Amino acid sequence: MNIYAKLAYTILGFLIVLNWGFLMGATMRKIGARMAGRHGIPFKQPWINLFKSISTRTVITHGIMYYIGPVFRLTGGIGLFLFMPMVFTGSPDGPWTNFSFEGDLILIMYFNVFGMLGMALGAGEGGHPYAAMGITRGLAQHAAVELPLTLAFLSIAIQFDTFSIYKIVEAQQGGIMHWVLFTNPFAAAAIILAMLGALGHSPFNLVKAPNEILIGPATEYEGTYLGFMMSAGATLHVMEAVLFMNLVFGGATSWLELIVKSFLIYFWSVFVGMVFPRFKIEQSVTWFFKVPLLLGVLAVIIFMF
Amino acid sequence: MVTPIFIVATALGAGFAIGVLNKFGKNFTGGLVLAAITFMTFISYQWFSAFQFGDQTPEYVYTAGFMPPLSINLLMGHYEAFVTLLINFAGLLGGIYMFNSLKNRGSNAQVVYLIMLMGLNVMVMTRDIFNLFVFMEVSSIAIAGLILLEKGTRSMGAGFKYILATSIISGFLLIGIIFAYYFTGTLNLDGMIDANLSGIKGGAVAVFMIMIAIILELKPFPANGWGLDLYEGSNAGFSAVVSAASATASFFVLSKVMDIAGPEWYYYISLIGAVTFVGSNLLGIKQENTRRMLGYSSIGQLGLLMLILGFRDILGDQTPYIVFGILISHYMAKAGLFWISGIVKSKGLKGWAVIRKKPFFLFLMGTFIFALIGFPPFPSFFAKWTLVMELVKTGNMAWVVAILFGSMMEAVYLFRWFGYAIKGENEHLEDFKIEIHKIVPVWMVAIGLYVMGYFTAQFTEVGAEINFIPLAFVGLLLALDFLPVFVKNTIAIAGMLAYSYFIYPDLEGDTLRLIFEGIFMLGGILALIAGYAYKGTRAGFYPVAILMYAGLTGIIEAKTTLEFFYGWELMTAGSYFLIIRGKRSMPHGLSYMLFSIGGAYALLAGLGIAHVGQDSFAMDIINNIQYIPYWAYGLLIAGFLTKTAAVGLHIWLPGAHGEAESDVSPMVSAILLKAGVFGVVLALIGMGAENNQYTELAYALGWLGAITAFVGNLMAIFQEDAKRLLAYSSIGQLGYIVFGLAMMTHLGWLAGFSYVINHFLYKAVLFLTIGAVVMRVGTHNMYEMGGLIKRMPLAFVAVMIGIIALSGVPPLSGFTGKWLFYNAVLEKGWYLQGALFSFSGILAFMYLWRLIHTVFLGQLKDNHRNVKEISIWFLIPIYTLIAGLMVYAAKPEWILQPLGNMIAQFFPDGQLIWDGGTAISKYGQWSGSLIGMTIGATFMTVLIWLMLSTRKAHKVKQFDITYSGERPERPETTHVAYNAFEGLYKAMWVATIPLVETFWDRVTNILHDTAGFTRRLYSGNGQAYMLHIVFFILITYLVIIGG
Amino acid sequence: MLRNILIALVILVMGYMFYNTYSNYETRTELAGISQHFAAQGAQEVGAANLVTAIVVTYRGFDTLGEVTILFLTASIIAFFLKLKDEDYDSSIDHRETSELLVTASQVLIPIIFLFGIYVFMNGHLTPGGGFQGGAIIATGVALMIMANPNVRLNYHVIHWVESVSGVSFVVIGILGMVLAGGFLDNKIFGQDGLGEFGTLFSAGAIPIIYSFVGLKVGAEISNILNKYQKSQKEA
Amino acid sequence: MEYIDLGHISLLIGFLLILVGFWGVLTQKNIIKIIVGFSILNTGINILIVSLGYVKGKTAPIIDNAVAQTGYHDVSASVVDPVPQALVLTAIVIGFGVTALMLAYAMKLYKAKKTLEINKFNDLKW
Repeated sequence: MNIYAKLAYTILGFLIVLNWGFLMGATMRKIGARMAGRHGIPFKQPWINLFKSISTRTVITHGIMYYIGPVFRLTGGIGLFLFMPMVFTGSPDGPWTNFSFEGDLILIMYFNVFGMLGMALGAGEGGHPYAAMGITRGLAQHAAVELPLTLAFLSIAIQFDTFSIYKIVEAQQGGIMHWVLFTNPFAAAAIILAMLGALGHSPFNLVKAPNEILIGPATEYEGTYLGFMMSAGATLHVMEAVLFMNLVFGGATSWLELIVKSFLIYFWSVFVGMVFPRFKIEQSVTWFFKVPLLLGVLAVIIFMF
Repeated sequence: MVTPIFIVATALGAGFAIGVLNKFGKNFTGGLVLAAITFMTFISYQWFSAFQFGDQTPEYVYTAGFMPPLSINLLMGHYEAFVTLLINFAGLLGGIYMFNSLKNRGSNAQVVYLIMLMGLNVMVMTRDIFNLFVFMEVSSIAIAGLILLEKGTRSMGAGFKYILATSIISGFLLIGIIFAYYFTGTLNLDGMIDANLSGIKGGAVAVFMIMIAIILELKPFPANGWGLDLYEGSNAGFSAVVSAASATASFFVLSKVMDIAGPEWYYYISLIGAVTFVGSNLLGIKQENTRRMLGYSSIGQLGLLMLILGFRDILGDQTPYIVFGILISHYMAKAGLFWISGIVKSKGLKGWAVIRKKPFFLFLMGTFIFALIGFPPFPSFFAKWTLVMELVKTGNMAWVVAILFGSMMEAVYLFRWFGYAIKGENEHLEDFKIEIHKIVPVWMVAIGLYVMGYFTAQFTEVGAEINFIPLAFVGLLLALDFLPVFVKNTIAIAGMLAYSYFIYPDLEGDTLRLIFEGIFMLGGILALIAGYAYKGTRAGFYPVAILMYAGLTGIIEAKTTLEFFYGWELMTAGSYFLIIRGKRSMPHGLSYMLFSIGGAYALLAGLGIAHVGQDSFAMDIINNIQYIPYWAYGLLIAGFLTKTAAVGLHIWLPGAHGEAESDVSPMVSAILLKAGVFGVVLALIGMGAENNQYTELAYALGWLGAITAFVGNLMAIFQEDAKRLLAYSSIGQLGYIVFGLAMMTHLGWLAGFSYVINHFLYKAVLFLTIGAVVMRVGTHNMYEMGGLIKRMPLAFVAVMIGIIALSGVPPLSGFTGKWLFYNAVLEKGWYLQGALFSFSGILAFMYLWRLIHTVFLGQLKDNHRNVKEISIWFLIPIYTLIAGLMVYAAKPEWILQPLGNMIAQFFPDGQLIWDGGTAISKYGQWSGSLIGMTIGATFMTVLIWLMLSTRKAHKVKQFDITYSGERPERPETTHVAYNAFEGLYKAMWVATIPLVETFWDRVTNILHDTAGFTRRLYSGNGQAYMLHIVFFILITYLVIIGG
Repeated sequence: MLRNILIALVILVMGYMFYNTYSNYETRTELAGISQHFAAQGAQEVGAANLVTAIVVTYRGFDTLGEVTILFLTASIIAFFLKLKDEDYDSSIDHRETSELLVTASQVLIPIIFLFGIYVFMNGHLTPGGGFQGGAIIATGVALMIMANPNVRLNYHVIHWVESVSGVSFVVIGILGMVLAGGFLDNKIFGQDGLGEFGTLFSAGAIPIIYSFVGLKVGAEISNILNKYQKSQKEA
Repeated sequence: MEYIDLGHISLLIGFLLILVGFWGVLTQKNIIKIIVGFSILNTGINILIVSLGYVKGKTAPIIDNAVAQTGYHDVSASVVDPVPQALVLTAIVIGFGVTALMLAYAMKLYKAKKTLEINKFNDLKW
């Protein structure tokens, strides 16, 4: 496949992901509202928000980093998409594998932070205390989540003897019983639990703390910046779900499968969020250090003997 | 040649004549005494040079015209000539130093001083045991008299206790002598040796009494309270002479008399020596009184000499060399310190801060202390080295442990003292006066130490000039210390450049060494460039910085283990001085030094074991250790880990790096720590690299590395001080490196080495930048900064790049290390350690964000509204290093491929496959430059879009934010900085309990309590001291002779 | 009390140590080692009838030099640390009246004592006695003098001169021994034939000379010490 | 030991005096008494020295006509050992010197603190 075709597929893929992200976000809001007995937002609300933000005329800036923050964030989201094989087509060079040949799971793990870091830097320059608070909480929780997650990733890499996400997906083809969910249940369990933190819904949403402090770092941003951030947020939500899908739930052989699986994965966190109240940061950190960590350690230990 | 009897005749003639000549005045008599001592020195020197440089044979001096054993004879041999030279020279310098003190006490005191020296000379030369007794009495009576040169009851009490003690001792000696005569029918030493006194029935007790008396003269622990009082109570000049001349003579007497006792005594002599060395140095740590502390040290050194003497059969030909090295160092250094203590006149250790008012005194004091501890280039270094090598070789490990422990304790109190001198408060202290006749002897011995060091080195591999060129350069910088920074900095940089150029051909082709040499030399030059930012003369900085680099390059170039250790110790010395330059560095300098010395001793023991069964000292002996290799490698690695600050041995680092000067922190962090890594690399290569048989050791090392990474990074999160944060970060980073190396696989090493280079680059950037910021804002505390991006954007960019690289986020170079690490972990199967490592990496985000946020982002403080961008002299090296980081990020294969080739020498299996810029491992692939381009392109696209859509963005003011219905008026109220990660702390405080600090505190407390309790033995009561002596005799009797 | 018991124990162990030595002692029945030589050849080699003197002054003359030095040292130390000024020597103290008996007896005895002392050290090579003994006897005369009149003014200049000159002479004779005979302190400075007739005053070479100087020096030193003790009392 | 001869007796006395001297030195608090203890100790040692030179049934080593001689003034068969007697002379003088010095110290110490109790002079300790 030549580079132009690749680019074309990639851009198309990104548009799908972005829009699916918006739609999925709206759906979840809707579900949440209905469960609370409210009517909720219309499905088109995210697009409306986006266009409204982008077309705002007055834009402020606190300085260069403030300015660049959303760029980092969006680059992080897009980059994650670029390095992720989306739909399994039987060939590593297939149409929806994007630029995943440049790296592997490790790249995804570390690039995941790129957006967060840029965001943190950008919001920091605004000098708003909520931004800083949100970031400290986010980083702390992130660390706690990553530990079981890393163990589970390692376990999967050991299981298939590779870090290549494509190969991991490939190895899970051929029936539901080949999914990591069943072949490596400890790792899968660790990921399913840790995922709650990674997706950042209640009870692990103190980072954003929507009610008390608006929404964390984003407080400082409005207008075009907010548009960028919303796009990035939508992308990231989908990409995280896709990552877990690829690793645990057998990947996707078509866009439809991808949409369904990512929806279910995302819904899992929303579902839990509906049921449980919010944790304080030290509570969530210790929570991840209990069962998920234990599962992660077990997932690794079984390969040591 | 003047016959040695004239030493006696001159002293006595002058002494007796002064009774008549004293009407010419005290200056005349004083001059006469000095002239007599000069003549005595000349006689000894004449003989000594005839032995040393000619082929003089030992000569007996007979008296009374009869041959021994009928008459008394003296022997002038090589050793006798040397020892009398030492005695007379010390006497001469001491006479000059005490000229006024003696004069004030009148001609009688001058005479007593002269006769004391004469007595010591005869003690050394005589071959008749009764004659020995007589002249021992002569000298001890003279000493008892001269204690009173110092006025006051303290010296009087000391003198009286001294007489009481020596009377008991001489009583036993006399009983021993008379029985020895009774059993052998002779008083001549040689005759007694021939008669084999110990073998005669009943003779053993005679031998015992003689030996115990002579050992007691050397003030063995614990029967030595009187000796301590002597050192403390008498005139400083006189303490120096006692320590240098009298102790030396007593030691020589022991070496002479122990021939009578025969080999069965050697063990006991060593044992008493070891107990003395350990005991008195242990008690020394509790001392606050300088003079007494020096007394403890003197006694300890004599113990060490005794120990060596007891091993003379085992040490064989090396004995004189070892004894010479230890003796001459102690002789000169201790005399020098006592003399300085007489000039400075401060009783307590803390008062020594006053010494800084005359900076060259600090140089003198430093010289003496380093010589006492056994640092290069002083003779004691070579002697200690040889001693340990020989003892280990002959399987006497327990003795080595005792020696090293005692030396360690000595280092504790000497360096604590030195720390007070360098860093203590001195404004309220009264300056001291220098009299020319007092300072001359001090300079003489100081210079003497360096000369002797060079001389001693000539008998070893270090003797080559290459090892002294850097030292000469240090000396040059010391001499030029009065010049302004600009000149000295240029000289230093030019020197380093020239040296790098000069040394390069030696290392060409040896990639391993080139990497480290590159870090040391280029890093050093870059760090030095930052030095241009300083004003004034920056006294003392350049010699010590260059000393450190001299040591660093020394360990790279070392062909033998001795040269390696030599370089190691030079580096330690230089870095100690660099570290302690910081404002509040006193305690950290001390702990750095103590850990370094402890590490160096572990190294010494390890190298000693490595030498067992080998013919040479070539570096490659550590590749093939034959005797208890587990221990050897364990010790070596433990030694190196003190420098890499592995957890448990890390507590010195945060303070030392955190409090150091702005351009020193990168030197000691980015550069110095790599010396430890280099050592670990050598040890691991020695362990067989790919064919490593010591898997348990490597396994333990791996865990240690991972835990270090975790602890370092976790602790960094909770720091409020920017430099300490970076310091803890260094601990963590070094943990990664150790972990990588410990895996002992190709990928592990590649990961480790990529971290070595990376850490050098970004830690230098971060420390230089933060250091420069600290220079501008005048505080280390992050919560006092904030918003500095507005004032120093270039510094901000540097830090941002530094932290992105450090965090391992693609596309910068840190990711290289992470990717390699995961592959290595998977390959090696160290999953849990790998997870811990990974977790540490995630923790790093927190402190990195905190560093950049609380310093550069957030709210700008009112008092920083006018600070300037950091100095251009810092920016130059910073951006040079950043260029390096960028090249690394863009083209990792340029660095990783040569690294891979180098590592393949040791680990041929499991190499990366390179497909252009893509690295392919067994588990995955990664292409640095492509990733960089992809991310860069995305970034630019988004950026341009944003720029287009926000062309009219207007800049708002700092306080143009609202929250909770408030609008801030002061930056402090909204700068979220202090205790930023409170939530995490509440969750993870358990892991921050300072277990290690508590452990070392406990160790320290136990040592202090033991010392504090034991030293109560020295109740100050003369009678108790006599009882101690009697006890000592009886217990030794029961042990040696038995019931 | 505990302390005394402890010390008693110590003394006991020491006694045990000495007992071990004692039990190895056997009374000699004939001379052994170097003493054999001294008894057999001493008279011939040194020419002194008193073998002890021969040993003290010649064979082990170097020891004797050390002994003299010790006395000299002690005197010097006492001098500088009891620290007398010139006027102290002339000062007087109030004291109880000395008994008539002592004063009268001293006037009679002192010249005799001095004379006896001189006799003892001059005949040291022939009869029991010698320089030390003679010197000590002279010093007892001085002691008697001081006791009889605590304010007596000894001419310390004379004492110093005697002390100094005799000391230097001792050393010079020692060196002469090296130049003229076999070694430092050799008594044959007049040659082997110059030993004189055995058993007479002028025999045994340099021994009587040395012993005379020793006697003078010892007498002077001890007198000096006694004088210092006496004169420094007023400080008390 | 069939009977106690002169050598043994004096040796025993010497040792006993030494022990007495030590007892005095170690138990007495008064400096003057300690010095007296040392004198006793020294005396004991001196007696020891002399008694070790004793040869059974022999006379003093001074050659006169009362001493049996063989050859030219060869008295080796008839005198006791002269060497210890020479040594004891030296030992006595040294003892004298030391005692004199101690006494001088005692005077100084008394002047300084108006006491002769030895345990009062412990300014320097630990």
